[in-house]
Amino acid sequence: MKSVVELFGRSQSSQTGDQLLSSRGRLAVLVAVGALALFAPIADAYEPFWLNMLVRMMIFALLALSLDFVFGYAGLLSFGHAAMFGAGGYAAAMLISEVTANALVVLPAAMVVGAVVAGIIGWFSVRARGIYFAMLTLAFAQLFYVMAFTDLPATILGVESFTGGDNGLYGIQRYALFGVDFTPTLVYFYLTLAAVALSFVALLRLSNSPFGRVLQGIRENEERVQFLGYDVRRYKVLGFALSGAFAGLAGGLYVPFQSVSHPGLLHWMISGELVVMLLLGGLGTLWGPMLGAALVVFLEEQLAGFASWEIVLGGIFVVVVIFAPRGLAGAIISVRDDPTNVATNAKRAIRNYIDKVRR
Amino acid sequence: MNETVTATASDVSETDPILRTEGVTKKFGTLTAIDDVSIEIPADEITSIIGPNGAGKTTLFNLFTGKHEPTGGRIEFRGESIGGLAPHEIVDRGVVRSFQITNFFGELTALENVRIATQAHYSGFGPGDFARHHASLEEPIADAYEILERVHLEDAARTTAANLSYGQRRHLEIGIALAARPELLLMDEPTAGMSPEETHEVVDLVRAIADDVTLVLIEHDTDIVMELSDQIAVLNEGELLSWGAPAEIQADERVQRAYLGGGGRE
Amino acid sequence: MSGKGVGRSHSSTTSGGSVSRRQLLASGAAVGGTAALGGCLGSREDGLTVGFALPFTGTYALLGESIVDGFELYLDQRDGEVNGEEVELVRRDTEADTNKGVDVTRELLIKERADAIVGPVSSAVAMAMIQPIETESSAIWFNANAGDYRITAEGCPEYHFRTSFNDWQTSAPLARFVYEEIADNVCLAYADYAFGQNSKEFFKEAFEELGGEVVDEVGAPLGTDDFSPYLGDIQDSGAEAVYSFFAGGDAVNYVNAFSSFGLDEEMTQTGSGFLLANDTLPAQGASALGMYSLLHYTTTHDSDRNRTFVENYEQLHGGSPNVYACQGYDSAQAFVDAVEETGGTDPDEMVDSLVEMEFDSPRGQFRFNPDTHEPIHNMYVREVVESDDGESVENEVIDTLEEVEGPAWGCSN
Amino acid sequence: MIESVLRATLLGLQLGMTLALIAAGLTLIFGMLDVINFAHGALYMLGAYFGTVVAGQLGSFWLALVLAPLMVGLVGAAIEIFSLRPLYDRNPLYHILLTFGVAIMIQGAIIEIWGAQSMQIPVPDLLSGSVSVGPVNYPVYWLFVLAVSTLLIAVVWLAIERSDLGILMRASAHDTEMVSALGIDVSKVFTGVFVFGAVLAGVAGVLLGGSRSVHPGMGFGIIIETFIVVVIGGLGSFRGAVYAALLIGLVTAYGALIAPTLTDLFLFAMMAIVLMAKPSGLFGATEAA
Repeated sequence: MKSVVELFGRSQSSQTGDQLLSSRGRLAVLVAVGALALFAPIADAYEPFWLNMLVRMMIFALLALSLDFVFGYAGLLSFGHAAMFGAGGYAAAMLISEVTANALVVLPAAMVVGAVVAGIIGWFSVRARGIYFAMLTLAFAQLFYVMAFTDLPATILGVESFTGGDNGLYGIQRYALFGVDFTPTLVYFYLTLAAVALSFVALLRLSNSPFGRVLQGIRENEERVQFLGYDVRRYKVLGFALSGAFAGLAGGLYVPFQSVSHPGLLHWMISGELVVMLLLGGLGTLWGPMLGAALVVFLEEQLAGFASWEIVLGGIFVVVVIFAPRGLAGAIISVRDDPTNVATNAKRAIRNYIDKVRR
Repeated sequence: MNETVTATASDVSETDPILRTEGVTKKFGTLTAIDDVSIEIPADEITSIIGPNGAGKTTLFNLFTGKHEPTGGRIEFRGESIGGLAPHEIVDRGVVRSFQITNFFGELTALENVRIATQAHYSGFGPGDFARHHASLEEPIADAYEILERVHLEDAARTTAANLSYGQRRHLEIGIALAARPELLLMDEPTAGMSPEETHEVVDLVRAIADDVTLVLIEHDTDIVMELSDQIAVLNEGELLSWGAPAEIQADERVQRAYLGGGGRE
Repeated sequence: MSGKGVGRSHSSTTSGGSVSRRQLLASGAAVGGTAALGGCLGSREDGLTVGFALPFTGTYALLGESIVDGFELYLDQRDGEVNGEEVELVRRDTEADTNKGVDVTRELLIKERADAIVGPVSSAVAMAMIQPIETESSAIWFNANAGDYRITAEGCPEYHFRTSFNDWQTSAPLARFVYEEIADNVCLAYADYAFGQNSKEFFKEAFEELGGEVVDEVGAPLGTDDFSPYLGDIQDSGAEAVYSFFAGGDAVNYVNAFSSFGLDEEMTQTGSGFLLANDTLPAQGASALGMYSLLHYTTTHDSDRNRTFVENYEQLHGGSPNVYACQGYDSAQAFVDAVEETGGTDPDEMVDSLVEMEFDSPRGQFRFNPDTHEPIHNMYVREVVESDDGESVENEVIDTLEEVEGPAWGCSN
Repeated sequence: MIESVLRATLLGLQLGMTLALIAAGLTLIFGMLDVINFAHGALYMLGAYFGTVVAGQLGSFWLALVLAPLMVGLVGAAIEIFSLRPLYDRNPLYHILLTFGVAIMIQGAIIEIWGAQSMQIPVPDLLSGSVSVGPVNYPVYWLFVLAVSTLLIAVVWLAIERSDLGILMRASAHDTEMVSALGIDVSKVFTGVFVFGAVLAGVAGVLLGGSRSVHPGMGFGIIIETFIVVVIGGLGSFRGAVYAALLIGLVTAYGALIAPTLTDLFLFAMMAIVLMAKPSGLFGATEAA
């Protein structure tokens, strides 16, 4: 974790005050990572299943993070991020079962595959804007889904099975690296934690880089950025591909953990849920969507027992959109800024709502 | 109106043209927005484009800057065709525009607004552009400060753009355009909606900029146009109606007719 | 009980090798052997835990509920106790989703410390469950519905016991009936996904071996709403009979369209039992009349054992049992018998007990193939007829194929 | 062969017209309210379920065909007034999340009330059986569905083209400010459009509920198909949606004859190509001109 401190430390010393994450926020992230790392052995001893849930929360947090980088930060609403997630997952499944279980080979490969798929989708899609961009990414992702489901590549290549069709590729082993076997969930937890933490640092860094600033400029005012001499399309495609790399990484972590890669990973419902996680968490903050993802995974887990969990989950989405449009992150920030005003704010939100309904 | 005025350098100016068009035409579907316009913009001077609303002034700007691709004709910048190039390629060659409606990054500070522009000259897609922190870009930031001083915003450097006063915003708008290092700066109504005092400041600023940048203005305020311009082009219904020094234009009957008689389109 | 405790304490430190862990389990059982040792690891160690990894929402919810109902019925008849220990039932919803299936399986194994897993419904989920169950190797897996033969064929998972059926059993054995009683030429119509393809292939192989001719094969994507283009192909094939594999909503849409288009007047419809099952027949109604299918359980099957079962089921749950309920019921029988015979829940001892087990099921005599852990049971050819009250339709058993077994899929001990 | 093509054509037309009923609402709601209504599939599904209830309780398919869509309209009104109305000044993105949440809630409620088992709306004897259409036998009910949906689309078409309300609707699709400047209560128009879209989807639900299985997955199942229609037709264009629905219906029906597994692939590829080459939709421009 030393590098994390170093990286944070340097940007902290910079002059400008518009950091994506305040120094207090960075401390919070460090504490969260530390707490997770310390909590894991306790969980393993007391209730190993928690680890299982935590790993999934972290992987979806990474996926949400990757989408927030292009959506919240660069303004590209991708409704097809499942394609990169699934592509990374399938790549990992194939590599592990056919070539090697070495995490240092497979995970970067999953990132590359995610980036390539995103690059292809992005190259075709970035010309369109707003909802048209979203629809294009949806169409492309569904193309990938149908291909995986019908195992079209196998037909084209003339082999018996490539994606494994509707059953997918199953029985995938977990990683091994330098003699360490990641099969025990506790070990896999640390691998995931490290990958997610490093990804967070990397994407935070990217967001604050000159490149990231241009992306942010594109979100706020695409035309202006163009007339400053930037090749907007290139920036968008590259931003999208970078995001895809991290989505691919999430897939590469998820598939060996679940032991199976299947077409459902590429389905638009995953992309849709991801957008929900982002809005729930708070768009454009990077950390908010991670919280949102963790919350959705947690809720789905906890509500699964109730017969009517869909009503509750859907209800939560509706209430959040109406009353807390800035999501969890917005709520946390407003409480931090002024804890005394929570009640007043809530009252105002409700009055506001009633006014608007009556209009 | 079949009659087309073709202006040549010898008619109006002794300097070589920095930008010239030859029969440039732009159609949107069945509508002809710019009709066979041939014009030469002399270097190092101030040229104004005037005309009633809907005359095609902004469309002409959009053709110059690559927002639209011409349907026909040729646009040359320093003797090289730029018609149909992407906007960023045209900016790279030195043709930059500023906007009528203030067009910046509201959530960023004034300094950062300008820095995004200056940064373009230092960074691209090298490794450092992904890994460095944006605040560590010393040269672009120094450039940005310099530009803020030029547009008299040095005191507002840390103010978020959305919080600037109206006049300040227009200054920032010009600053951002300057930061793109124009050789030719196309300014879309730099004084629109300003108080007389603010207008005066901007006029001074425009004069100062004109010292080392060729300027083309779209402007409604006739007094400012007459005061600032070395030459004036008059557009009407997409055609070049008249072209010449301010005094000539003032005397041109067709211009008066177009302005007074045909101005009812607003 | 103790075996499990010992095994778990090693689970975080032993590295992946399920063999070594299994040995530990075995040695643990040998040393401990009684319920006393296990008790110290938390309250869940008291009593037995059965985890249901089944869909309780979505299209397959009815199947999941029926399996649990069947399981509960058997436990109820045993007053909810086995060997004097209470049986706790934990339900987890797979939503028929592969990832969710893995998650809930892990939850049941690790968090709930289930002694047995019952489920799932869909084969894709079952494929994904193989790894977690074999890796933990802490519970017996009663596969109460997922029928894809590859669950067995790919690695012969040790703890996997199919208390339901496999796709060979619900397709191939029907070939002889069709060939001898209906026609020597058929058109095959199937849902174009793994299970449908398997069923079609198995039937085709068997039918051709008998000398029959497959005139045409028509695959429709899973979830097809309108079958008319496919019905056109089926009609154009000119075959005298059709063998189909469709299930759930597809089966309803297919059978209804088949009759609406009047194809039932030109050719005889046959299929695997899921085409005309208790969960589809109400929506198919009169359209299904005169169609033949093959399944291992039929509510109207005429035997004392089944009548008792149906009566008890109706008493406990209201409504008559379907094939899924029977599969749940038999899962409970197998589980209870194994626990009683081994006097505990050591998975390896239970495996040894299960491979030799034979019991009386509502479907007839039931036992497992010791190598494949696949069921050996009767299959029934049924015809859809009007019910006695004339209000609805039901299946009537017209032929019994005894002790149907099927290939060994390369498994041997 | 001829028989197959004829049958596929009839099916394609029927698919197209019913899809048009669903897509019409989606595209009008987008055009006027600027809302991507993810709950539209759920409204269609509600139509089918309400249809089974009315037909089952009152024993009349015909009553179901009238009452169920009106009930869906009521649900639509509630959704619009209580959840969408407070959000119109927000980024359209939030509408997606909101309607996504509403769709999940409706699906959950349906499972809660009716369970997950497949159901079907009983078709009256008058409409059961099949008749010969040229060389093929075709179910009477399917022809009925084709006729009713075509008739409805024609009526809606005329209403939108000719009536004041239609002109108003088209006008506010282009410029809501102008409409409110005319002194018209835009929020009432919005509610009206949403309810109208919901009713049309409800009709489609009842009609298809008689020929397809009615189950809780049908809402999310239809929504993407409807998106394809709306995108290819041009977002916001009613005419475009009708043409595109017919196109998609026929492609689906013929695709099933030629290469069933590739049909979906082809549809998504079509959607992508239209979005790249002509984002205003294949049929969008005619209306704008």
